[in-house]
Amino acid sequence: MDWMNQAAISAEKSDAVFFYVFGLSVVFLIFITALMIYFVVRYSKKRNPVASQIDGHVGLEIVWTVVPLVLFLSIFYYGWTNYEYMSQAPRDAMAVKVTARQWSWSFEYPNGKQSKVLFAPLGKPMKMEVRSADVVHGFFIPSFRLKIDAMPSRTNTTWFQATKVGSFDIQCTVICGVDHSLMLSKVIVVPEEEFKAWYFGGENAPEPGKTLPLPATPDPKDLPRGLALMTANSCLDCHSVDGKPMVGPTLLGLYGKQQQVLVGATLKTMIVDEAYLRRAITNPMDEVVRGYPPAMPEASFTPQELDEVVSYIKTLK
Amino acid sequence: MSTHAATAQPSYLVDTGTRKGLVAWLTTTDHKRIGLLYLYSMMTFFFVAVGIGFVMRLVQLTTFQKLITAQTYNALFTVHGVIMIFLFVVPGLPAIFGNFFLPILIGAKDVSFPRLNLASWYFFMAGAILAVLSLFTGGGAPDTGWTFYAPFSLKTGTNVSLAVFAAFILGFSSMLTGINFITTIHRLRAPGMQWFRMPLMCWALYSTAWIQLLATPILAITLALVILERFFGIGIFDPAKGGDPLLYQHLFWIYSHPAVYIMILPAMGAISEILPTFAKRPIFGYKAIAFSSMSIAGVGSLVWAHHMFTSGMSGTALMLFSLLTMIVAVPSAIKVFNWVSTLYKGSIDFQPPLLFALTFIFLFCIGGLTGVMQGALAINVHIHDTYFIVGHFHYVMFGGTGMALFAALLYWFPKMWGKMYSKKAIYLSWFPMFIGFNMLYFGMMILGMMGMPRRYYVHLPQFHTMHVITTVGSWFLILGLLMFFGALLYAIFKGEKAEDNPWGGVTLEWTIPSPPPLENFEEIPTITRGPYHFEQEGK
Amino acid sequence: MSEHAEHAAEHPGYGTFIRIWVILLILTGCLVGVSHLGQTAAVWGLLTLTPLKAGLVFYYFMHLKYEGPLLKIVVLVTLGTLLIFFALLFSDVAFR
Amino acid sequence: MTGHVHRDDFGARLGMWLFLVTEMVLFGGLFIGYSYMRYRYPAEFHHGGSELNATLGIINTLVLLTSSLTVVLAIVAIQRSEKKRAMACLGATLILGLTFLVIKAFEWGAKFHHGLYPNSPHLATLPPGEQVFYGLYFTMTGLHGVHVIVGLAVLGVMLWWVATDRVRQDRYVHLENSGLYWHLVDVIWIFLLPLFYLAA
Ligand code: HEA
Ligand code: HEA
Ligand code: HEC
Ligand code: CUA
Ligand SMILES: [Cu+2]
Repeated sequence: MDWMNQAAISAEKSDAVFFYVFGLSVVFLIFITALMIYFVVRYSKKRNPVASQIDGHVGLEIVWTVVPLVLFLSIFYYGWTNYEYMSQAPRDAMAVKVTARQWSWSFEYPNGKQSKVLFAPLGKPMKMEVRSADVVHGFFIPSFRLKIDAMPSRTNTTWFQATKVGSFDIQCTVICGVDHSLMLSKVIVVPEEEFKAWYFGGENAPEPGKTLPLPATPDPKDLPRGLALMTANSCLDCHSVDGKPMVGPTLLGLYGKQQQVLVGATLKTMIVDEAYLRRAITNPMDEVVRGYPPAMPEASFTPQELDEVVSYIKTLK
Repeated sequence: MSTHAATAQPSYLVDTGTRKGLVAWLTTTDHKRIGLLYLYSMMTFFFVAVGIGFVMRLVQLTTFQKLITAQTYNALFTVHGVIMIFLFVVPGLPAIFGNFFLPILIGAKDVSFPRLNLASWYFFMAGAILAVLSLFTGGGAPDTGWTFYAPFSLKTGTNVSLAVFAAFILGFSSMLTGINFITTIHRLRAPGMQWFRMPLMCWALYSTAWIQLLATPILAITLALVILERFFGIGIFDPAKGGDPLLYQHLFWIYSHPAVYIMILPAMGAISEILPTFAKRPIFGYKAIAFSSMSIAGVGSLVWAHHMFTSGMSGTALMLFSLLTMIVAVPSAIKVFNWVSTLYKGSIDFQPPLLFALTFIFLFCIGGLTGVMQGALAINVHIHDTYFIVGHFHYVMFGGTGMALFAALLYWFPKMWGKMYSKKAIYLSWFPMFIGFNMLYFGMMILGMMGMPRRYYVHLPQFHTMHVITTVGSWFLILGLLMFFGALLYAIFKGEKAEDNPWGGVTLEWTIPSPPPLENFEEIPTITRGPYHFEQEGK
Repeated sequence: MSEHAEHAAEHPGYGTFIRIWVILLILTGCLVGVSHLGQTAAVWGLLTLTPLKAGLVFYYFMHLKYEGPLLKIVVLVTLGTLLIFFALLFSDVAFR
Repeated sequence: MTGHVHRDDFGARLGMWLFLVTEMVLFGGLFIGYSYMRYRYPAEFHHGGSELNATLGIINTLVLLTSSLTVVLAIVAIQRSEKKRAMACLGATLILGLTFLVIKAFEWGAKFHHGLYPNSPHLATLPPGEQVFYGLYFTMTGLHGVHVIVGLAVLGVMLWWVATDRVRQDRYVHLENSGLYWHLVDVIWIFLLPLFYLAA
């Protein structure tokens, strides 16, 4: 993925200012550095044994007060006007409610549809109404050069109009706890028809973005049954199956391991066997793994489904 | 010249009173000894934080399977930030070189309140010890970042209260130093030392002291509120009780932006001392530099909300603060141009302090110019809270303040210890330092442009290559650093004896013996001309 | 010290301070009275009478009147800074 | 310390004033926070103010103003070498200061009695703006109270020093500086009165 990917109008606006300032900076930096080196060589003790006792030069000093001031003001003005454009959503923008919580994103569309990743039509303005359910988070889409903080008890807004089809990262930029760096999501930009098909398509409409050449969420049918169940019950929001640390302990290599758990206030060491796994899933608050928050919700599996999940976890060696 | 005074009085390093050894040092009210106490204690904390920085880089070498847990990583950058800011760059130059040289530069025997001065050091140490304690007690090391943003800092189970209390105490230390310096400059200037005959370091310290007085109490009250909030739930920052997290951010940055000028102004002062000495000519535009120090202090207090551009402030505030941010960059620009012009038609004696001073100018320019980028609204919404910011502030704080501190240390080293270091070793250490520095921190800025957020334990795969490059850079940097401090430590114990005036400087510290005697001057000098008045050589 | 001598020459007596105290009491009375006249009056009372009282304490009780310009400047700079902090903060709050 | 440092009374006063600068900014920060919150919750602050006991607030104002007067009179007395009178004035200040604290204690006690204290279950049922109002009320009057206690301790030492002639006609800058501190505490209260007690 090329990183200077400009995938929205806001990206073009931001980069324009960036390149302006960057250009100026390079010119000044080279000028100053070259001058320093030149002076040090030209007026070295050997070449210039007697220093001229110069106190200053008012004219010159005025020049290098006024010139930078003017340049800085131009930077300010350019940055501000482009920002005004980036922050004022057009009237016809579709308003999506973005909710941040420790440590996930959720999106709600005007018709009440909800999703974990953000779906957006190509070339249509989308307004983000960002809020937080707990602490401060930051809603950041690098490819759109867009960022707005999610503040508890207030709604901040921003907007974008995507110019490229594809899938782009969403990251959280304000430190919000252990899994700050895993508070990720995606924007999936698709042609408008595809978006509409999903948006107006009732509950079972297929999620857009399947046509994109990207590792989109795999079809549940291709997955082991246990994994599919876990995906559907959003276990994988908190647990990884590949050893990656997340909110909850990883499930890789769990079976057969010795685990320290807190029962009430007492610390016990247990071997993870089948019964343990079942208890951990059905009554997660009874035994809490040491070093983890008591944060796991109870799952509502049928006994049969529970069997599937447990036997899947057992395969994760 | 070098012998007439040396025989008269013993140096300040020799115990003259009834107390001896460590006790004499710990109860001293001599400004020079207090300066060294600060130096030694700061060095210690500083190397702890450098070590942490090194570990943080190692963590970023891998994408998933890590040495340490996410919780530990969060604690690491918090502790790294807190130590570096509150125990190192904020007190740094004023506490070390300000204490040591301010009285000498204005021709005084000591500061106005010597006992208060010692008390400040004890406050500093108390704060430092509490900060260290906060790592091991309560719920463990704080994990909020050095900014302690509410409401996360109110909710987290880690030991934020103690860490915040430590910062509170350190604030007191900083304020007391400020009070001392202002009074000293007003009251103890030698006869004939008019305001515009003071060396520029004094102007820098004077403006710094004003920021310390006018901004630090805001931090104190903000942190006190966080503590009250955690213990009694008074609800001023807690949205659940009607409080407002944005108010916290405002109050925090009202202090913490001016604090960055507390860090850089004395550094700029030191540079303004070094350049004339090695160019053998007066500084270009003395008054412009003096006034720009004061105006940085003034305008610098008015730009704090540029750290909050994405927090949802009003449009008016966004515009105003972006504008003011641009204006505060002007006095810095003036200084840079004046420094460069000071080299013009000088007779340049190239020595290690000058090399580091020029390195300062280069790195500070990069840091400053990226600061201006961040101040432009349209760019800020992209790079805020990314590694770009991390790159920016390491350029200004380490490349700026840190390099200036090195330069000042090299410049005044012979005066402080009466020994001379090996210049070759210092030149040699410069190369890995310079290369490593730019690899590390320029790499971070590229990462930021790519969209890598800061304070991230794991990173997405597309950032991996750059992370590896920056980590390797940090190894070079630390290598250079070890060589540098190795050379200086060696010199303290085994170095050759230094002359009283090895660089041919003309400010007052070079008129007294190295190391200086207890009360600096046998007789308070009478000043008749500006600070950088070089005799015309060969006349 | 020479400054001290100058300073001693114009020490004010008991009377001055008692007079100021009486004025302060009266102003407090006015403030309380005004606060009963309704919201706007109360706010205006707060904005005018309170700084006036504080000013009297600074100027007389804290001897600013008898000090040189330096200390006066120190106080003004402080108050000015606070005022600017306040104004800039309200550029956010008031326009949200 | 070595005796060489000549006395610099003006320097000492300057130092004290600079310290007062930090105190002013410290409370200034709280006042800024107060205005911010009052701007957000005008009605709640109005209502909160009406719950406070204005009479006690006013009485306390008079007490503090008078104590300020007695301090400044003590300085006049010292300048005129009237030691007895100076001690009487300082003693009066101490008594007035204590009175202030006692009244304050009653006032806070009454609030606690009504279940109004930080984190109380009753407070949690109030609208958010009022919770903030009480949060600020307890913080600001509490911090002010701490300053009163410190001020009393310092003035107590001064009384002792006057009695033992460490503070006397030709050397009273310590008393003057302590007085400055006490007046500042008074000034802060001058602002607290209308902001809280007369807010309704
Ligand atoms: C020593 C410390 C120091 C210094 C001196 C500065 C100096 C400056 N800083 Fe920096 N800054 C920090 C330390 C510092 N900063 C820290 C620690 C943070 C992060 C805090 C955190 O979030 O943890 C930060 C963050 C920070 C932000 C917030 C970023 C964000 O989080 O979104 C901004 C935004 O405006 C900013 C701007 C500036 C500007 C405009 C200057 C200016 O003063 C720079 C002026 C200098 C120059 C401009 C260079 C010389 C001039 C010329 C060569 C003239 C010619 C140039 C032109 C005409 C273009 N800084
Ligand atoms: C002066 C301040 C300072 C200095 C010198 C450093 C030095 C280093 N920092 Fe710094 N860093 C901060 C201040 C500083 N840092 C702050 C404030 C943060 C933000 C924390 C937060 O997010 O809350 C941060 C965050 C931060 C991060 C981001 C973490 C994240 O967001 O995930 C990283 C990442 O690698 C990092 C790395 C390093 C490294 C490798 C070093 C060093 O190891 C590099 C080597 C440097 C040196 C070896 C020494 C320099 C020597 C001197 C300056 C003078 C010494 C002289 C005497 C004592 C006399 N730092
Ligand atoms: C909100 C996050 C969250 C969700 C969703 C979640 N868990 Fe957990 N899980 C945790 C946490 C935190 C722990 C550790 C504390 C504990 O034991 O309760 C845990 C512990 C466990 C353990 C014990 C692990 C060990 O190391 O002993 C198992 C097994 C488990 N979860 C399975 C599941 C399954 C199956 C689901 C899906 C139905 C699920 N979890 C959903 C957070 C979550
Ligand atoms: Cu959410 Cu970081
Ligand atoms: Cu800033």
